[in-house]
Amino acid sequence: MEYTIGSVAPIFLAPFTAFVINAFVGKKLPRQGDWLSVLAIFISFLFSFRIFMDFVGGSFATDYYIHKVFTWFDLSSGNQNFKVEMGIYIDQMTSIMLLMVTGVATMIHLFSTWYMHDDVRYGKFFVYLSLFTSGMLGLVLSDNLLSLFIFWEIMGFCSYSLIGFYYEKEKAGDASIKAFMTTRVGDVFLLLGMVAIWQVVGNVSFVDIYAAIAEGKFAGQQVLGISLATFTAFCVFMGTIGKSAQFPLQVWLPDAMMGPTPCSALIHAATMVAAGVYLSLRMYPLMVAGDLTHFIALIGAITAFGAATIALVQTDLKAVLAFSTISQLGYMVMGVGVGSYNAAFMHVITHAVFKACLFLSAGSIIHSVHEQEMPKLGGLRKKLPFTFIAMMACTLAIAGVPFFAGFVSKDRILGDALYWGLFSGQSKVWAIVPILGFAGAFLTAFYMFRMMFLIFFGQPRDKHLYDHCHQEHIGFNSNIPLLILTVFTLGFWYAGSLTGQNIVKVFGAKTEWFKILVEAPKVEKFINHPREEFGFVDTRLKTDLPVAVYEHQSGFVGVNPENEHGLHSAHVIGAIASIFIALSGIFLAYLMYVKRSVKPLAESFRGYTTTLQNRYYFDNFYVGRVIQKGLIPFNRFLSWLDSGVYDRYAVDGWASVNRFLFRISKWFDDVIVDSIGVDGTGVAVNLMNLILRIVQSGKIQFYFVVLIVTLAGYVWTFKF
Amino acid sequence: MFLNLLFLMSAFLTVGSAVLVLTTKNIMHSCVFLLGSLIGVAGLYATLDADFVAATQIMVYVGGVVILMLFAVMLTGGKDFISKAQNLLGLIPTMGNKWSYSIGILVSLVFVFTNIQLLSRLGTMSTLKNNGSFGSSIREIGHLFVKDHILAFELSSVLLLGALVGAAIIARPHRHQGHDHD
Amino acid sequence: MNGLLNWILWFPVIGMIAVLVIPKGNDNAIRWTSLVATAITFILTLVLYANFDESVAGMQPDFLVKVPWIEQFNIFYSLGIDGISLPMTILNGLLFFLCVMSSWTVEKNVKAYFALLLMLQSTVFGVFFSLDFFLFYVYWEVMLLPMFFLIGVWGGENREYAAVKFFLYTFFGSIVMLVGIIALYYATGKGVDSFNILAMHGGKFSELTVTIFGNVFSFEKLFFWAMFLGFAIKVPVFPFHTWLPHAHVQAPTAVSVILAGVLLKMGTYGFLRIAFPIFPAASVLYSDIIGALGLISVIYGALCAMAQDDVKKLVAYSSVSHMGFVMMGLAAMTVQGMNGAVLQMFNHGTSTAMMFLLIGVLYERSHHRWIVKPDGSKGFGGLYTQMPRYTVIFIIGMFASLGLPGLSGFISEALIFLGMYEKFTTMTVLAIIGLLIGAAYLLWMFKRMFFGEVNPEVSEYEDMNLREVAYMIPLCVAVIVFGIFPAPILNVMKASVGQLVDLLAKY
Amino acid sequence: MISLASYLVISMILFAIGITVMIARKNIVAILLGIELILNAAALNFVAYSKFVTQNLDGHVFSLFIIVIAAAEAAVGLAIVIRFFQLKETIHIDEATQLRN
Repeated sequence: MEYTIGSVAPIFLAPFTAFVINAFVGKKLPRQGDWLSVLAIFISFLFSFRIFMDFVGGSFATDYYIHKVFTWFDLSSGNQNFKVEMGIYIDQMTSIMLLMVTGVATMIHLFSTWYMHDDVRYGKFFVYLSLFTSGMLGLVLSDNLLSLFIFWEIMGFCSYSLIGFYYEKEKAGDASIKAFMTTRVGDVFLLLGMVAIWQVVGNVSFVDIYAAIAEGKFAGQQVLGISLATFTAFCVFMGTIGKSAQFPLQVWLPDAMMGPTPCSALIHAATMVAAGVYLSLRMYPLMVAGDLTHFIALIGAITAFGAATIALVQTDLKAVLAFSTISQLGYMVMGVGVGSYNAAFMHVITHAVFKACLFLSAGSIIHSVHEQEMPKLGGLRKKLPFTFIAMMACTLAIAGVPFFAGFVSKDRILGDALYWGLFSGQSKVWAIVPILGFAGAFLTAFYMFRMMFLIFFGQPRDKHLYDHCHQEHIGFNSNIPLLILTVFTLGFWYAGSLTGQNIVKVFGAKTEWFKILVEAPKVEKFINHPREEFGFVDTRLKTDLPVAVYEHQSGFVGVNPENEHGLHSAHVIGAIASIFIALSGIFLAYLMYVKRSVKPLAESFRGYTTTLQNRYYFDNFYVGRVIQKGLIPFNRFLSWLDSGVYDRYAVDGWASVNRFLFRISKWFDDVIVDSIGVDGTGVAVNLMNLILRIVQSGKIQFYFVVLIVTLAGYVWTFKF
Repeated sequence: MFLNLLFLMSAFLTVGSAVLVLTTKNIMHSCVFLLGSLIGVAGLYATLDADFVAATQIMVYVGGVVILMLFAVMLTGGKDFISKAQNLLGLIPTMGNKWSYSIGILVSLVFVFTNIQLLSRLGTMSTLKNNGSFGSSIREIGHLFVKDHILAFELSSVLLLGALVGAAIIARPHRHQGHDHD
Repeated sequence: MNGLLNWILWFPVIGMIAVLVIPKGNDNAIRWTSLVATAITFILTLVLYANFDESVAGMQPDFLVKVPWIEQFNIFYSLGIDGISLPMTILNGLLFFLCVMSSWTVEKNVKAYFALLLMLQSTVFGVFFSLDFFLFYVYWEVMLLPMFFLIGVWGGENREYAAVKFFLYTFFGSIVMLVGIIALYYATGKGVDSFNILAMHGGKFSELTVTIFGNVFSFEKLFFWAMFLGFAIKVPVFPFHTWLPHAHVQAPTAVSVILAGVLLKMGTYGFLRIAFPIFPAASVLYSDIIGALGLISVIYGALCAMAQDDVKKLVAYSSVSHMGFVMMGLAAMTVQGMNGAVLQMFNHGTSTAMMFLLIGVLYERSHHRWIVKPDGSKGFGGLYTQMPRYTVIFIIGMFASLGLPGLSGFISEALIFLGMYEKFTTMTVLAIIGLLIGAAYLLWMFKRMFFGEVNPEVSEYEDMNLREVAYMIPLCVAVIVFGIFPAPILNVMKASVGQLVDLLAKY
Repeated sequence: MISLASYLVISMILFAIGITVMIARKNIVAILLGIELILNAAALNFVAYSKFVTQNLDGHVFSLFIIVIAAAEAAVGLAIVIRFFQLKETIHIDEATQLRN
């Protein structure tokens, strides 16, 4: 199949064009142009599906990639050479990611046409939605860090706008700034890392970076006292921390629920936060070269566990989901850290599907009840049966119950982490990572089912709300998207072998296709790769296409990946443990919130609950301490120093010295020049007079002072 | 001996009164102290055998100028006598403030040092002896006025006349403004 | 094509004369005349762009003008254009055209206002075209005159102070520069062409020494600093920046736009055209200091901007910050850094012009510029709801200013970082902080002004009218188009910039 | 022994005090007082020099002229003061700013 501008660019260009058209003339179109956005994302979906079939359906080998570039601008002249190239990079991971993003985004677009239909800024929402998805698709297609960064920031802008969508609310403004600035902290580091990489590699395209790592260009160099590889890897990973809301920059994501619910779905599932993990996966060879994997695993584990604890006490439905996102992202990052490359990426995909579904379900609930405080809900499963089914499936998936998508990915991450932490022969200190992971899994099962029980089970706690709840709306754009997504929360789509022995052959591929196809880039392969022009014609010959070779592999690239036996036993232990943990979490939630035989958490751990409700005081620390007590007073002080001291005394003081000199010259002018009768010496003197007129006070005593001093000066100078 | 005594007394009177002119708050008192200072100068003239100048000094200054000033003060100063202590030194507005005093003293110090610089060159001249008195100088001076300095003499008379007339005109309130102020 | 530069240079003067001839009172006639004059000038600059030969590194041979002016001192009326001055020329043509449109509401002494504005345009063109040092200096100085009156007569409450401050500051710098020019005049040996800027290029003075009070100084180092001072005040770089907030706050909208959009670039242009090529060895030697001052400007300007309650002052400090990026790019002396710096000069011109024009639009409605009034209450609030069209344009301008990828500011800043990294690693790391704060103050300002409930005061404001939208659109287009396709500008400048980088690379 | 220097020193002190009065005080009358002191210092110098240096009476004549001029000046000056007071109701020197600009 050909890879030309005509067959690849529409994936990005279709939503982008929809954005441009809607931005300018959207208000004049019928239905404010929503159909254009939906159509555009569906076109992207079709093109992505074609690529997906190409790669996954068996045309290409597992390590095949397509890399095509075109020149963006060229600064070469004289002896200087510098040019910036853009392009596309498509491999198995890209193709899966594209399908996920377009698929989930299509559902979200469809759902939005129902959810937002009575909003005053209906058209505007679709403008941002189109730009957001086009940004994500551009990011996924990018072949280099620069264009990745560009789309990365465009997404940041979109999230800023969408979070601040209800701009009448002050809080929306605060939340949007918080989101943009917190991710920006990571972004500037990413930019720095990119600049540093550019210096070493001469380029920032992924293939060149891989080749440079293989050639050892990163070895032996130092930046600011640490090794170059570590420095660049850290900077790039900071981008992930910011974008994927990892500890300690996790504060923005919970506030992002200020935006409309479909936009939360987009941010939490398909686009924004997935981009961070995607970057870490793309740059995985650099993370290994920079020896940063332990750090990454630790950050991921802390995030996964910490966010799960905070989610325990949230009463807002969307806040629970927001913290569950942070926690799940922690698992993905942990997966990257422990070397569970394949499983981490699989979790990106599965999480995107069920988290989108969860948020859309939440949207459905909120739209029907107009309330998102869980203590006021209850017993809704009779009123919203389809939403209940969808949400239940997703909750089972996120809790890690077998046969659901969350289990196949999260279980493998936990298994790999267990092996990495305990059996791979490294320091036992790192056992903390799987321990936190498993603890987080328990909490996840617990708080998700707490949410389910509070919303759908028991008696309605607020009778008035319950009575006013609309009966569920059934339509292609209200709950059909939910049900479509629900179908894909089942595990067999991703791992055929779990459900049954090569029975299901997804898209004509072999079973366990996911596990086989996605693998960490083998950097040696990229040395001396050819440059291919991205144009309207594909220059490759059909015969160049490689033959697909499928072989079973673990997908684990962490410490000692060859120890098959240890890995296998770790996986068995991990699987049993995580099933047990998930079920016990669900059971505890059942006891607490349905049977009510165990006291709810808030009563048992009162002091700790306050800490959790304040989210470990991170927000207070950043906003209250660092910004309000630190940065802003410092700025005020600096500004005062600038205008009140430096400008007033150093600069204007110098001016008053000059003013004094001007007075002398004014006196000189009056007494000597004017009395002799020299007049009108042109523009310069006129200007001088203008200035003098402003500065001269006319105080006779001062003239006398000047007279005496000048006379004394003459005496001292000439001494007769 | 008498001469020395006279010199010392006159010098103290001159300088002391002048200092008081500077520091007294009340402008009326300042005028009175100026009187003392001028009398002291007259005494100094006397020690220099300039009896006619000394007499003129007393007559014109003490009898004329200072009286004139006292009148001016009385005509104008009524309001300014009321002390409106406004700063640390407890000075009244028309007295000046610590800044103007500092600048004044600074400038006068500059003058003094400059003057000392010049005076140090007069060492040779100051050794000249007092070669006896002129006797009565009135006749001599009269001759000088009508011979050598006749032009200046005439001009000064014109000046005096002009000053007299001018002062009268200036001080006279304008008719159309007079109602506003009287 | 020979006379095109002459036409561009003198057409505003023709317009000025036309404005002066129109009898007082015909305000609309005066406005239309100036609009037509600036429009034609802008079109002429576009003609210049169309006929520009991208492959020529030096001055474009087709456009050179050289006529003897004062023959006794070998002073020539000599004009030329290359890739560095072309973007500035187009920017100048564009911004004046838009400024005339934005000045439609000026009611005080309309005739003098537009006459001075046109005179200012001509002098700014003169600075960018001059190839003769004397001519350059004359334009550089004469430029102060209309600026002085425009600020001093049509400015805000404190205009005299600001005008005098602006005048004295720049005058001081240019006098020091004059010393340098005279020194160069004598150093070239009073030959035939001793004021010719191009003839001095290439480090011809590195061997000379100067004796002052018995101390021997290197000619190059000494007079590099003289030039540096003159240009650094104009930029303005950190310790010389204090005139800028005053001038901006007091100046009328159009003058702020010109000041930030074009006049500041004259400083950096001076480095590119004069200080660097004439004193390459000293420039390379002191590039650390230039870069460090640029870095301080970036961070200091950004931090100060964050503390401002006056939105115009905030943008003024942000100019200090952005021009600091230009200085860092210049100090890097690499092809990426230099190109980035020149591109940043252009991009800052468009984005900051947008910001100032937008603030002007708001000021016409509110007659104040407080984000937070001195008594602590909100100055604005809810502008988003009240003025949606205004807000969209404001968002574009603001995000271009903070360097959002996809808008123009990003590419130039990224190029500057790329250029700097090799030479100033630590500084690059620190400059990143400036980028972060740069986003913070703008977004914070935006939040305080646009979000929230509509203030009762704000509820009386009308949205932008057609004229106001009309003069914002070219800038919006420039900001977006050059954010996606920077090649049209980069292509014209790269040969000239590359030549300069090659020269500096030898030292 | 009374020397020329002692007269010059007294004259200098008188002059210096005159300067200080002129500069420091804000009352116009007081400034006139300062001027009188200065003029006296100058006249004293004339007389002293005429005794110790030139040894003729020209110095006396000059000091008489100074006295005359001082008288005239005082008359005119005080007239101005009175007029000023009529206009401004004060004799604070800093109020005398009409010639400014």
